[in-house]
Amino acid sequence: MDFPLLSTLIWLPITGGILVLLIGDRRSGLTRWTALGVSVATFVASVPLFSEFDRTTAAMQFVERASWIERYSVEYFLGVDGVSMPLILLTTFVTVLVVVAGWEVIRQRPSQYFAAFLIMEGVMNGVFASLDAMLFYVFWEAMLIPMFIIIGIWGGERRIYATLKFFLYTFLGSVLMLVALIYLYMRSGSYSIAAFHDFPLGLREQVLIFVAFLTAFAVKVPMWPVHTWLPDAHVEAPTGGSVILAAIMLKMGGYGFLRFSLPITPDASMTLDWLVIGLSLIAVVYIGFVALVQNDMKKLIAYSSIAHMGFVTLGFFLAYAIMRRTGSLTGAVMGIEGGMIQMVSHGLISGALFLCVGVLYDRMHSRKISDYGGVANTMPTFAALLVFFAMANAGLPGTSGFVGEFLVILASFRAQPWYAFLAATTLILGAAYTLWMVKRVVFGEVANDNVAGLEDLTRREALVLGVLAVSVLLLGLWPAPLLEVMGPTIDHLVELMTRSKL
Amino acid sequence: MIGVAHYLTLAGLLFALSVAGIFLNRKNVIILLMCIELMLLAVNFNFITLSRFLGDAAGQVFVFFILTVAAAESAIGLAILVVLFRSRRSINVEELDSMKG
Amino acid sequence: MQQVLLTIVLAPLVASVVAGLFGAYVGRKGAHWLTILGVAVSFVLSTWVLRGLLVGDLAPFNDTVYTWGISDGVHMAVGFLVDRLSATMMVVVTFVSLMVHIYTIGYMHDDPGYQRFFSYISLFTFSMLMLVMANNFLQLFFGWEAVGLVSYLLIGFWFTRPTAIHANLKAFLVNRVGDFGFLLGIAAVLFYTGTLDYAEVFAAAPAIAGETIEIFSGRPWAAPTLICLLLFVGAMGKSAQVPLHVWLPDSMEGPTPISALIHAATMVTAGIFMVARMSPLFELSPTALSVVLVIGATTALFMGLLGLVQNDIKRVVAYSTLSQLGYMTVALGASAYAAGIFHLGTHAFFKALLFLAAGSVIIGMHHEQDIRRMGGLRRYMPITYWTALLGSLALIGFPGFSGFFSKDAIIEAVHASTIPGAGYAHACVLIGVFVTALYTFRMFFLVFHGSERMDEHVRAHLKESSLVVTAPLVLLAIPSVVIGWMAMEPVLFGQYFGQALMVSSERDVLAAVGSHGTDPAYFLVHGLTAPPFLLAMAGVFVAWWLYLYRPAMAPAIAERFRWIQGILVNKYYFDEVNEKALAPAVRALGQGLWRFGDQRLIDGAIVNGSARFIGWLSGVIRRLQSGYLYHYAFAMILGLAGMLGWLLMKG
Amino acid sequence: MEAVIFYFFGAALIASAIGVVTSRNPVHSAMFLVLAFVTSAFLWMLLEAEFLAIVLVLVYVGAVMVLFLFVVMMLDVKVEQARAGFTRYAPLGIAVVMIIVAQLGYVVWARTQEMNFLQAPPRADAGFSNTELLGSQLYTDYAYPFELAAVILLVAIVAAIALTMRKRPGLKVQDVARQVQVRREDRVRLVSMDAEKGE
Amino acid sequence: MTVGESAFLIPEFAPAAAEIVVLCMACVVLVVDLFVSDRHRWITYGLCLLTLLMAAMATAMYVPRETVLTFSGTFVSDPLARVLKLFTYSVTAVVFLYSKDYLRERELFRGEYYLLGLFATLGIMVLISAHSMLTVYLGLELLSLSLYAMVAFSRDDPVAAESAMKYFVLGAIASGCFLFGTSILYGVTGSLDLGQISRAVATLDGLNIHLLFALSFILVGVGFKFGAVPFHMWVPDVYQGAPTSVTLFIGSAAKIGSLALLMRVLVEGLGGVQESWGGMLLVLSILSMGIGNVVAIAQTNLKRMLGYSTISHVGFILMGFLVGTREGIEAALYYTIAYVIMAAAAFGMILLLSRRGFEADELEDFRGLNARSRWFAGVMLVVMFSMAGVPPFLGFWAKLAVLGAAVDAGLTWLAVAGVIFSVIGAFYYLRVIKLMYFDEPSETLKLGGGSDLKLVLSLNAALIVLLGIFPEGLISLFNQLVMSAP
Repeated sequence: MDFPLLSTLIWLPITGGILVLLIGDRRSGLTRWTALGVSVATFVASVPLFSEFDRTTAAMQFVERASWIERYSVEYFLGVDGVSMPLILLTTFVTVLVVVAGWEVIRQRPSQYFAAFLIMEGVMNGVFASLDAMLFYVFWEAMLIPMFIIIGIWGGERRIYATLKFFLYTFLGSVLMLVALIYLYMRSGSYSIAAFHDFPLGLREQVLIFVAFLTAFAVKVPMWPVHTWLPDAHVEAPTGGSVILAAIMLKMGGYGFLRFSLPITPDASMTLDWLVIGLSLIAVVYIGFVALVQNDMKKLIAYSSIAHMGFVTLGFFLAYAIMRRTGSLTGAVMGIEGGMIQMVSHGLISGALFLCVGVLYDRMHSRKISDYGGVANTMPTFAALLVFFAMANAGLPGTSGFVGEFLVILASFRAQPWYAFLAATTLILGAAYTLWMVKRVVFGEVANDNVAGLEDLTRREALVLGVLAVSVLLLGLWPAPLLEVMGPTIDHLVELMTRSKL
Repeated sequence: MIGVAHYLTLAGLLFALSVAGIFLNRKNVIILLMCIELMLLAVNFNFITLSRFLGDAAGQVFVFFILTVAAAESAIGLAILVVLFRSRRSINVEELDSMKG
Repeated sequence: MQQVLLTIVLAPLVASVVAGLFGAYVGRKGAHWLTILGVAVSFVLSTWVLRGLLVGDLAPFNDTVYTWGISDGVHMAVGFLVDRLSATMMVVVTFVSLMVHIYTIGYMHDDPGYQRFFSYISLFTFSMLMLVMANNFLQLFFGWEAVGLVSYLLIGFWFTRPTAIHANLKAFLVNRVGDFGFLLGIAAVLFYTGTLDYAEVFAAAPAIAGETIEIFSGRPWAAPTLICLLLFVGAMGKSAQVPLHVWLPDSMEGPTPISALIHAATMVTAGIFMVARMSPLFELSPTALSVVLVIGATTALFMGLLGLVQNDIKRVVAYSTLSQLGYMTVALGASAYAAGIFHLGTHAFFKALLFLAAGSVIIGMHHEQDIRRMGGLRRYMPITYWTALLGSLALIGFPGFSGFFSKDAIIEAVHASTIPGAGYAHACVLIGVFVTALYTFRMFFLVFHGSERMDEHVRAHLKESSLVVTAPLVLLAIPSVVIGWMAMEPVLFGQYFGQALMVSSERDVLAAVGSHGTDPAYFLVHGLTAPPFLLAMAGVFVAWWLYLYRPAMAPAIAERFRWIQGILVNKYYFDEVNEKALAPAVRALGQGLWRFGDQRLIDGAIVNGSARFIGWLSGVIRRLQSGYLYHYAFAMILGLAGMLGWLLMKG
Repeated sequence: MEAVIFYFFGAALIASAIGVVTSRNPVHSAMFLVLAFVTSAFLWMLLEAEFLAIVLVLVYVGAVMVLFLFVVMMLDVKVEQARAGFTRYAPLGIAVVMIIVAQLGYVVWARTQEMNFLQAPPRADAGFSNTELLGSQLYTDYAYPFELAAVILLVAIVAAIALTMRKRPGLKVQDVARQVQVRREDRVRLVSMDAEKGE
Repeated sequence: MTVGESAFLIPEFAPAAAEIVVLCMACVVLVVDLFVSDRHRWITYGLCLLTLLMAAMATAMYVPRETVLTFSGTFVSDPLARVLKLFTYSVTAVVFLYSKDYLRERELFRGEYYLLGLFATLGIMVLISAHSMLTVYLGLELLSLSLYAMVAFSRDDPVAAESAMKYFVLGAIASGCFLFGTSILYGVTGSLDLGQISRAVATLDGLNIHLLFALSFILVGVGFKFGAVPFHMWVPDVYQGAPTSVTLFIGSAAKIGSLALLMRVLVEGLGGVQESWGGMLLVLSILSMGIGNVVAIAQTNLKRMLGYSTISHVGFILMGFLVGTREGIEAALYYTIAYVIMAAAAFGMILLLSRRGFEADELEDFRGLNARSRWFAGVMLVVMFSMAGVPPFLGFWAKLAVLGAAVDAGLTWLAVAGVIFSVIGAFYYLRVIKLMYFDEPSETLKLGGGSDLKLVLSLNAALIVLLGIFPEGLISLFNQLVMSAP
């Protein structure tokens, strides 16, 4: 591929973001249209990634490679495979929606708002496209900056606590990863992730590296017990911020496990898989209960995100348990694919749910469940969509939310029926907390005058949510294309993660 | 026989005394400055002793420069002292605590 | 063939989508005509398919429509398996659905959510068809959950009623508990057979019979038992078996057509259908069958008893439904799958009929549902009265009516069964017959006979319902009466279901039942002398005695057996336990984990705690920076001393 | 003889150093310091650093210490406020000093005995000029440092002047230039007020 | 004791051309300044900038093939020295430029400030080129004495005087210790020449007690100059008390002097006992990172906070040195220069925000800056994130280099400690950003400051970004310098 597609996907939005910054707030119309134009252009540019993708190979595609810092053998090395490509598409897709969703809502410093999101888009694409560990790390950390700003400026009342917590939590996690990466570089003489994959390591080193990676990724995912930043960050973030946070940023943790932990430290992963699986299951069950009693809509969705992401990590780490129990690897791929689909799907669904809450928040300036009731009376279209997304969140078959959970539960049964048992509790808990919220918010008599005065979705809001609904449905009814794209990559990954390095 | 150790020990004691003077003195900045002079004296002692016992003139040259610098240093030190006294009307060490933490 | 099947499925879907999304454009008329057309198409084609299968024109169809996804070599697809079993279900479903569609025109006439309602029920028809036509577990689960969703939407159709939205949440959650088991069952199936396709699973089933699994260490379970029990948990949820039955009575908060369609005729029987479908698996596990039998029997009797004390007309019918579902389950447990399905079919007609009749009464009574405020409606609503009478007779198993054949077959089958629990089950179903008759006619007498207890205003407006309401009643009454006679022999003893159901020879109870004779006439004659008939008649008599002849007796008896009355009125305290103990416990656990685990421990102690610790440390170290020159100097000298000490230790 | 001189002046040196540190009156401290310098000068003589010994007395005692005294007098620090004695942390401070003395003593006294390569060379000839030696070194090999020393003195001069020479802030001086440049806005303030409303 | 027999040769002056230029020009400035009225003080300022420019040219134009020793071996000119000097000139020029408006508004815009600045610069240059303990000492004193005077420069400010006094006394103790160590070192090695010291040390037992004894005392001086814990006590007070323009100088240019001191004395002179001083630096490094970061959190004064921040950065710089490998030294050099660039921008921001009679040195003064000036809020944002070590800014690569060196040397645990402390440190940098971006401004005044200040400050920030995105140049520069050294 001659055209530097991935570079375009990284730098186009970043440049666009700077451009938006330069346009400033005074010409806010121009600002918005530029932001929209850039995001749409980026999305369009990302489509060939899918259409031109070679589905038969696990090799990296659309590769770009140039020297960046020779002294440390850091390269500007980009490429995608079946795991990263869908996530890039998700990023470009969600960003468009976020830009549209923030259209009129953001009155305070719109240019900085849109610029932050565009820059973040580029940086997030960079995270997924990097094949050089240091390049990855640079993007990984750089992402915190716009998010920190977004939550801090446009967030709610406790935004400062939330954003500081968010930043420091994730920062703490990732600096340990930095040390691990440096260590790997020092041992292998290169920052290429592929080189890390092949580099032999002793078990003790692997365990330490694994723990460092785990800290970084677990915080990002987030896994219990390092999840407490997420509810705060989500609650306080502006709608767009929550959407990006939930839809993309959490995915980076999962992506990291696939790209780093499993293939680089396979033996440590095997030794410590009980830890990850345990934490994942705790996330599913424990967080399910916690989500049940939330009285803030965003917090509830945030907790539900944690529970759903528990499936991702669970799916990723099943391989070893399956191997131990059944002696074969059948099911390992299914677990990972389930996790991947869960990531994409969760991106769409939780993004949509946050947008829904945003729609309400824009009108009533409250996220408290008790301030609502009977919204369906005044906002029927909205109610229909919210119920739809709630059902998707509860993992209803036919929506994307089902696919990942289904595959992971199927795979986890192979590993250990009790895993499946605990994981499947999400069927009950997930439905309980989501639908209970829906019941209290959407159904019932009109609760108060504020609700009575609500107006249904604007066309812009309906468009955004509608597009998301269609995607959720499409992915739920026909995940085959996505599975097809990931297949060879994940086969290869399973091979890597089960090949001992000792 | 008075050897190098005798002289160095003497200088060492002098040094220790001056150090003690600096952090045990709680009242007067001027005495701090004097302690510093004493400290430099100890250093000079070392240099001269070693210069002699090494049979090398460099030590003495160093002392010469130390004396020069010490003079400059006390000039500046005293100038600061004067500034300090003018602005605060006190050269009490215990009162020099407007910045802390 | 595939096109036909696709049309069957998609016609209601398209109608539903159009009515739902473009309800404002197509209008009320447009919506109901469109959906009725859709369902009618499905019904006609289904009938054609069934006929073709019965006659032999068509071979059973089993093929993939599209590949949903391939993961780890497991082919997951959407596909149809249409054999006689599913075709029968399709006809039942589409027929009842069609009736309900028509009936709804009258019943929902004034409702603002008219189009939405039609959209939902068409969607339901689609989902139910997907469920019964599935050729693999994935699609089964799809349909399974989809009908649950529509049920949820429809129970909460009047979303401003607190009871309705409480009921729909409850229904969904209880169903989810069932699905939880069901999904694990599917996972188990995949684990042991490596596929989700029915045909392949059944082919592989005998091979796994000997496998065991240690769920609890040291206690090996037979794999088929595990699979079947898990799957049956799903069936328990959907088919409202004790203890997962709690949602069904509450589901009566939904509009009556829904109660008829979903919560009596079709959806709730999905569990029965599923178990029957899985007969090749269940036949591998006598243990599982015993569990099925006992749970079914318990449901059959004890839910029937609850019907005795209910005063809401729909709830009486609902408990009756629970009880009848129990009968079907008992049939499954006894390996009399055909009997179960047969009862499913007959029940679909007469129970839909009863519900719709109840709906008709409710319309007439201006949405009054308490039978204590009714009475003597016979005079005002003759069509409703007669159809309801036919339905009631069918329900209590009056000889010759459809319910008679199916229920008798079940009772006989249980009698013939030898698996553990069969004795208990037999007793339950027998007593159940009496109870059924008692509550059915209690309701019937209270509603249509006796004194007119409604207020003047209501009485003044009492009149028979319109044609769109009564026509479905009549149309449903016909099969309620005749279908048993017509279908009994081939279904129970013939090769009606062909290969669709599998019964291992040592448990072929229906063969035993049929060993004396298989024709309806024989059954009829035999039935007139058998205990079930006598019990049913006794039930009717007691009902007449208590509620018509000596109306004062009933309260007196109730007073006498107050504690029993209390238990029954409180429905064995299931709801109390759930709502006063289980739900608060769950919430308390959630609050505890959140407040203590998340907020206090993780956030408070560890996260903010470390922040506070650093802040505190900062404050402490900060005080070392005292501002005093001598402290600064002292620190330097300490540093010097430290370094000197360190080197002296080294050197 | 050498030992006698060493111990005598050494003792005097230490004593006067203690005097510097412990005197209540800064003037006394300064005088003790002078004494310390002078005794040092004697000892330096013993070490054959005649030029430096003389410089120490002439330059240091003659100039620097006088400067000290001058400042002490000028600032007129009240004697009675000085030196309320060592404070409560003194024991700790003294302990640390003791540790340092012990460390110094161990290294310098105990271990320097081992450095036998440091043998005192024979006394120089009568004709040997220490001054000449230093002079020739300073102006040849140490020309660069010598220049730097000059710069440091220059810095000291500049700094001392910059810091201490000043116009008194309280002094009232007429600045003609500013008077001439005055503009109307500096003197007259136009206040816009709402017209009073008769209510 | 004999007269130096070796025939004295007239030294080569060309390597010291820059020093000569600076000294001569300083004298010129001194004289010119006498005759310049307050209104034309810009002449002095211009002359000073001219001086730096000329010095830069002198340094740049003298490119010998290899290391040149002159003035009887007391002066050295090697590539490292030339590069560091060029950095010194640039940073000093930036410092002068940033300070101009600030000084003018405080009526401190006098020739002496620039003159002392030039002398301090000269001191740094002497340190950089020192090849004898004597020149090291003289350079150190030249720098220090100028700085003492500069700190006290705001004569009517009691806080400034107090901090000057503290700086002076502690500095004197430090140089006293340094000298004491030097004297012992002289006794052990018999020479003041760094080359000979190095050779002598190489022949000695690494655990020679006198050598280690000398080393401890020398480390006090080095540690003090850098501001490493526990010799850091002056840092916060002086940073806070000194006029901001002087803090700027101490925080930026003077750090290059400290760096040179460490390079020359420890690395070149005492490189043979690296293990010993590495061990001591290890303790200093951890203490500095820890105490610097932790105590900075409690600060409300930005200058003071940056003081503690400096301490923590010093911990990182020392981490590079203590490793003792070429990578480590390279990393430490790189880190120092990166830090200097960042510090210049940080203090430049304080200068930009301050006005007549108003020091913008409280954190609160940055409240709502984004609403007042998006651009300069952005500049500060970049600086703060860079200092916190967040990519893609310069500070990150500096941290990476140091951590890499530590990990490479097997000190992974130290790297872990370092990153954890830097997370703690991130908190206070973030707080500044929080104030600028998330809080409403307490005042709505437009920013003051001349366009030259604004331009250079913007360029300074742009440099931080550019060197973050394209770090190769600076990294490889130091790599070559270290690799080319003997």
